[in-house]
Amino acid sequence: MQMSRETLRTAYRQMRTIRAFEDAVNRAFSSGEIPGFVHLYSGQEACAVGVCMHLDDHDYIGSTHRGHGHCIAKGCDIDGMMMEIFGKAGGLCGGKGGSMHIADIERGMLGANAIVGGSPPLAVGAALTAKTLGTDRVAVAFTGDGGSNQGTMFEAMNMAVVLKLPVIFVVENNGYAEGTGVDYAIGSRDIASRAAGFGMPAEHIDGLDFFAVYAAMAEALARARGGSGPSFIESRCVRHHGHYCGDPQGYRSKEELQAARANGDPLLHFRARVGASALLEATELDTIDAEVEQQIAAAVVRAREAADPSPSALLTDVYLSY
Amino acid sequence: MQMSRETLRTAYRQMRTIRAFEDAVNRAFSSGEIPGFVHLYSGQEACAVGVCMHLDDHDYIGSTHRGHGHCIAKGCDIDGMMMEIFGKAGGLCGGKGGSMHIADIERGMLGANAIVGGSPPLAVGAALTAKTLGTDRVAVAFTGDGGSNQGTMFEAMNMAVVLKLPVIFVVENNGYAEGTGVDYAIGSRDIASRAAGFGMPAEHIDGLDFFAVYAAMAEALARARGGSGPSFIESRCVRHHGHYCGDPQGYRSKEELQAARANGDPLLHFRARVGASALLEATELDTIDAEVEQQIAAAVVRAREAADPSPSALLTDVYLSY
Amino acid sequence: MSKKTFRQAINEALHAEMQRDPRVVVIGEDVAGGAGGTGVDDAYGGVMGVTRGLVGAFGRERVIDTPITESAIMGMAAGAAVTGLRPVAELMFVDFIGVCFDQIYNQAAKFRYMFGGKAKTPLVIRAMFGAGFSAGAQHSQCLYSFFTHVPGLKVVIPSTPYDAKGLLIEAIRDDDPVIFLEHTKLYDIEGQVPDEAYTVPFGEASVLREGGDVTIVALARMVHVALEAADRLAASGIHATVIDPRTTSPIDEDTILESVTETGRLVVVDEANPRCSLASEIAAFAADKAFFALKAPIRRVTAPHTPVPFAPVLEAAYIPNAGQVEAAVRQLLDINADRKR
Amino acid sequence: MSKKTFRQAINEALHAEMQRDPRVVVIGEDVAGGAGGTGVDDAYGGVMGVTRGLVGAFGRERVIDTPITESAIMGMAAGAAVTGLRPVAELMFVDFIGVCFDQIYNQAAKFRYMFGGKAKTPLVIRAMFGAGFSAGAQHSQCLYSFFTHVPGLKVVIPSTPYDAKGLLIEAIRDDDPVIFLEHTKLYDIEGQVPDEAYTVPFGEASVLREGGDVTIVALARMVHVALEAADRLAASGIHATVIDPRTTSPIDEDTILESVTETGRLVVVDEANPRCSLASEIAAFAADKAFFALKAPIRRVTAPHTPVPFAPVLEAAYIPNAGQVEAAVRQLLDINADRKR
Ligand SMILES: Cc1ncc(C[n+]2csc(CCOP(=O)(O)OP(=O)(O)O)c2C)c(N)n1
Ligand SMILES: Cc1ncc(C[n+]2csc(CCOP(=O)(O)OP(=O)(O)O)c2C)c(N)n1
Ligand SMILES: [Mg+2]
Ligand SMILES: [Mg+2]
Repeated sequence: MQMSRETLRTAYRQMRTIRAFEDAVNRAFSSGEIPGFVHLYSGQEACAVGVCMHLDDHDYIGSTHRGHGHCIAKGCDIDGMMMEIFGKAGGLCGGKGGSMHIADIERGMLGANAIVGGSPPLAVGAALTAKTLGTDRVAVAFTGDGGSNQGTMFEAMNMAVVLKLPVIFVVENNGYAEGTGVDYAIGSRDIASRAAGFGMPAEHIDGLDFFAVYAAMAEALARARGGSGPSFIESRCVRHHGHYCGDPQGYRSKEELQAARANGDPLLHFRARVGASALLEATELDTIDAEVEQQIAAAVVRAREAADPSPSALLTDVYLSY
Repeated sequence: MQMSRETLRTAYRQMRTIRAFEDAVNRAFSSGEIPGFVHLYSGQEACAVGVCMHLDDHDYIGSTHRGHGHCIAKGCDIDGMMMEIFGKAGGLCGGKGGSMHIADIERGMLGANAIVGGSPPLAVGAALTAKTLGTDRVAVAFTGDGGSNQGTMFEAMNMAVVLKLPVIFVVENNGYAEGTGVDYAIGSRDIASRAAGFGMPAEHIDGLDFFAVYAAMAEALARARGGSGPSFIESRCVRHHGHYCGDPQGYRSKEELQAARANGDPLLHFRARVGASALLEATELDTIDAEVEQQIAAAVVRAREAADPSPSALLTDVYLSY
Repeated sequence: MSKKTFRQAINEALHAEMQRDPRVVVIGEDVAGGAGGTGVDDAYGGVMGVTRGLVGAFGRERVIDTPITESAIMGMAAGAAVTGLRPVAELMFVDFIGVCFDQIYNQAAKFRYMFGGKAKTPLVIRAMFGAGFSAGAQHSQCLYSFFTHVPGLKVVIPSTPYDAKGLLIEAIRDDDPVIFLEHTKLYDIEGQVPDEAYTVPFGEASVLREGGDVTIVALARMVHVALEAADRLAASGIHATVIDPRTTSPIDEDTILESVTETGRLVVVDEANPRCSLASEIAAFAADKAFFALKAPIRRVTAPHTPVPFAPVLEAAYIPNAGQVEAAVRQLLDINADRKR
Repeated sequence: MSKKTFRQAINEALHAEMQRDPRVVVIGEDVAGGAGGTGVDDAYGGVMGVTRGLVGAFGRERVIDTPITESAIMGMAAGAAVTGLRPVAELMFVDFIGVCFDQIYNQAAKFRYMFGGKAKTPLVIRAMFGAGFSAGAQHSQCLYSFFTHVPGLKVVIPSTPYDAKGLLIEAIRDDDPVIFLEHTKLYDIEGQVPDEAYTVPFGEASVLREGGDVTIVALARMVHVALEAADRLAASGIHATVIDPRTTSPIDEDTILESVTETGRLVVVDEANPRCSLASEIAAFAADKAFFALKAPIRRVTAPHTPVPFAPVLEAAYIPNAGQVEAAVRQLLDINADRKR
């Protein structure tokens, strides 16, 4: 698959933005500035970016509790996201959602979701809208390996096949669901093959490799836009951090964790690949790194200094019977 | 598979009992003697009997809204069943359950179930009991083709594989779920292959052929009792009646219905088979028919004449906070 | 305007709104029926025939038969609603809510608030409910207190054909998720229903009868039970006001409170189980906001705290009846007379 | 007897009952943790560490990690219960009930009645609930009114470490399905807890403080809020009785009604949304059965009818606090004084 230098730069910038964003969130969480539960996306950047690079604002994605990467890749405003995670009035959801509920319907981001398995039926619904209204939009349902065991996931897949909907199921298999390993929880030990049994094209790909994700998504997208219905992608990646910020990860050996970070870094993979093929120069990428670092640092400062929601906001955005 | 004449006679008697029971229920329903919703099992007799002949009272089955056949095959008392369906005090559930909730825990019959997809997780639970207590009991989950699309079904299958439980999933594919055809509702058009993707042996069999069911169940049972975990059987059969008693079945062509009854009768298949191989004589079978007819007629009379529950029973069998 | 059944009224509402707005789609199990079958295409229209004729008029692209997969139905409908359709999803029996409730109360109901007001979810969920058909413990429940408890959902429970049509059209045009509940025993009742489209607003109770001695609040089928009791009471000179809230979220507290302020006595009739019920809710706000007007205890006439039994004699004993309502009212008047003495 | 946290109390109860009865098994996501992982086997014990140590003591055959599959967890537990085990199934957050509720209210809860008394379902379902951690709209709900509404379920909501241990042991020994709810903000509170096993009976409220001016009924974390309010009120000479029902199904009506009969005033504090809530239920039965003792309206202090917001300032405004309880009590006393004048 031929990609322009511009596209490559954008891909790298997005992945780097996700990484820097998560590192900043991690620091702010550790210092007590961020409330609630936070799940970091680091290690999975190639999945979100490889998929969402193909989409525009009119397409839809449904996300998970580990949703920052999907939001960024789908073009959500960085400041708005950071403020949301800090619980500030200027956040994308006015501070009412938080890390696990960032949404931006205008940009087709249908929400992070704190219910594991919550998103796939919703994404199928977005695809139904596209089909019914005759647009060429598509929907993507991101799920984790753990979430792929939820009944909603299976039902959503069958429904999508039955109604031949333009939806792409992307399962990011990062090896763990909380503290449970994927080989334990998936009886068949193979998520994509299980999905294939539902009657749609399904493949495993190396989710650490941006190019592999990008290529698989191109095919799936062509099927969806072409009216051939759903596809399934199992994207194998790693989780650099614990399940949540603060997770001591006793269920995971130190060696495995170190290896995951050392060998399982999609950014390093990308750099090696574009370097080897002389597509982009290391200095270009370093510049991007620096720019992103600045942008994220500024977002943190803005979020930190932003105003809290007014307590009266408690009673808005809902019909009230009381 | 070698079967004794005695076993064959028992098999036939059970199938005939189910058929006669359903015919009697159908008549009593039409004449207004039976309240509520009733779903007849006719056309599927070989499934229940071929499976349950292998089980004893200590094994468990979970059933569906179309459960009369499973109950009879598992050894529930015919009079108790009929009275239950008539809503009488002497019914197996004291008249509190009705057709869709006949149960007999003592005999391992964990209940008909009016929630489609309700039973498979329960059967998995019975299998967990067997495994945990170290008995050699097994559990069977009966489901319909329609019910096989329910999230609970998929979750139950994955759980059974993960925990390697002695459970056998039997999907009776009778071609319809209410008025929806199986080829529409199953995206993959293949229930057994979809199940295989969950990581267990799965096969399609001719559910009109008692011998095929009996043989498939023997294998599945050996795996379950031998500690090799779950199996899946898709048993293809037909539904002789409407979805419920009184269903005009406009969604089904007259020709198809006629063909289903003419060519899709497990009792005729059985008779032909044992006749051809000279295992049993037609007169023997005729005698069984006559005996069964009498037994069922007597059950109807007894149910008709039995006492209603006392209204005070409304408030028993439940802890009451009010 | 002509005599129509409750079933027809609902069918007309769906028809009218699908005609008016191409974004309205109907989704559910056998809402058309016959998909993948060998028979007639437009034979079914739901197990109770409520959606019959829609597939003929609007086609399978807008009258969508699904597998048995309620979580996917509700989630798909919610996802479609938030992206531009106005789905009417059918749950068949409300008893089935347990297999798909998450998509309703955690997803659809919360989008607007959780996303800071930036999402609209114009979704209607239709479901049958109620006892009276010997349909057993898993096909006869009410469960509307679940929905009424959840912020972000609107809950509609009509008792007449007129209200059913007007409230369903209102529901389809509303931008929040609405649960629309149809009592199975009401499908065949008849009433005058305009042929054209009209709306009945949410949060406005209907006062079906006025009398100064007692206020009886009742829902759905219980409205008819309450009216029967009021008739009987009237025969012995006791005059009841009968109020049907019609929607329980929002609920028209004012009309109920005003009436209680006049009568001083309140009986709430609810076919559901008693604890944390709508009957409890109505009693509770009256005990707060109409306290000083009350002349007697607030009585709830409800089903007992048991599952719905199958046998007709038991089911008849389970469902609240006019005799019980009448007795409750007489008791309140007696108690009061006692106190005066 | 020694000082223990609420978390430890629950852990001890599980430990004791698993020791006593080999049929007790613990089932849930990461209740052991580490299945299929590369680390230590006994590292996790649930996201809040409540079941830590059990897998070391009883092994993976009895402390069963599952995939993320709540319907199968609950259904499996129900099926196991009805066939001879005594499972304690963990739902993690009660907010997740929507993906598996059917297996609880249509299956486990109804077996005994629907099968004519011939089934026993000794099942305990543990779940966390409540706001206060900025966990957002889908991890902070109460939802106990759902369970309390459903016949066939028992519902336990402890507020102290002592009660938590005794009630959990009682729950495990009970032959009906029991929902056992743990408020996340209570895990770290401490109290005296006996080392040995003991039971606290269901349906017996605990009277935590006695005073003649007002009865305050509160649940779980709100018990502590009510006690704080009572302290403040006492400082200005207003004396409150504070009652914790501890179980809401069965609920100890008598203790509440007796107290209201003495004080004549009732405030119910409930962290849940207001409509069809436990606060409504308690108000409703008091408005019926203690009516003539009431000197003032019954007040409910609850969360508003909104989802739980994320931002700390909003969440703080959402959760009922001692100031609101105090104000409600003062209002009732003022109203009453007004009326006397
Ligand atoms: C219905 C439901 N069950 C359980 C949880 C608790 N939970 C949150 S994240 C998680 C693990 C998810 O694993 P996976 O899908 O692999 O996603 P990952 O965390 O690896 O991104 C669990 C069990 C939940 N939020 N919702
Ligand atoms: C959860 C749930 N959804 C829908 C229904 C309504 N319903 C009852 S039977 C049925 C069809 C079942 O089809 P299948 O599983 O093929 O069984 P069959 O009737 O053919 O025996 C449906 C949709 C139900 N009872 N429960
Ligand atoms: Mg994972
Ligand atoms: Mg079928």
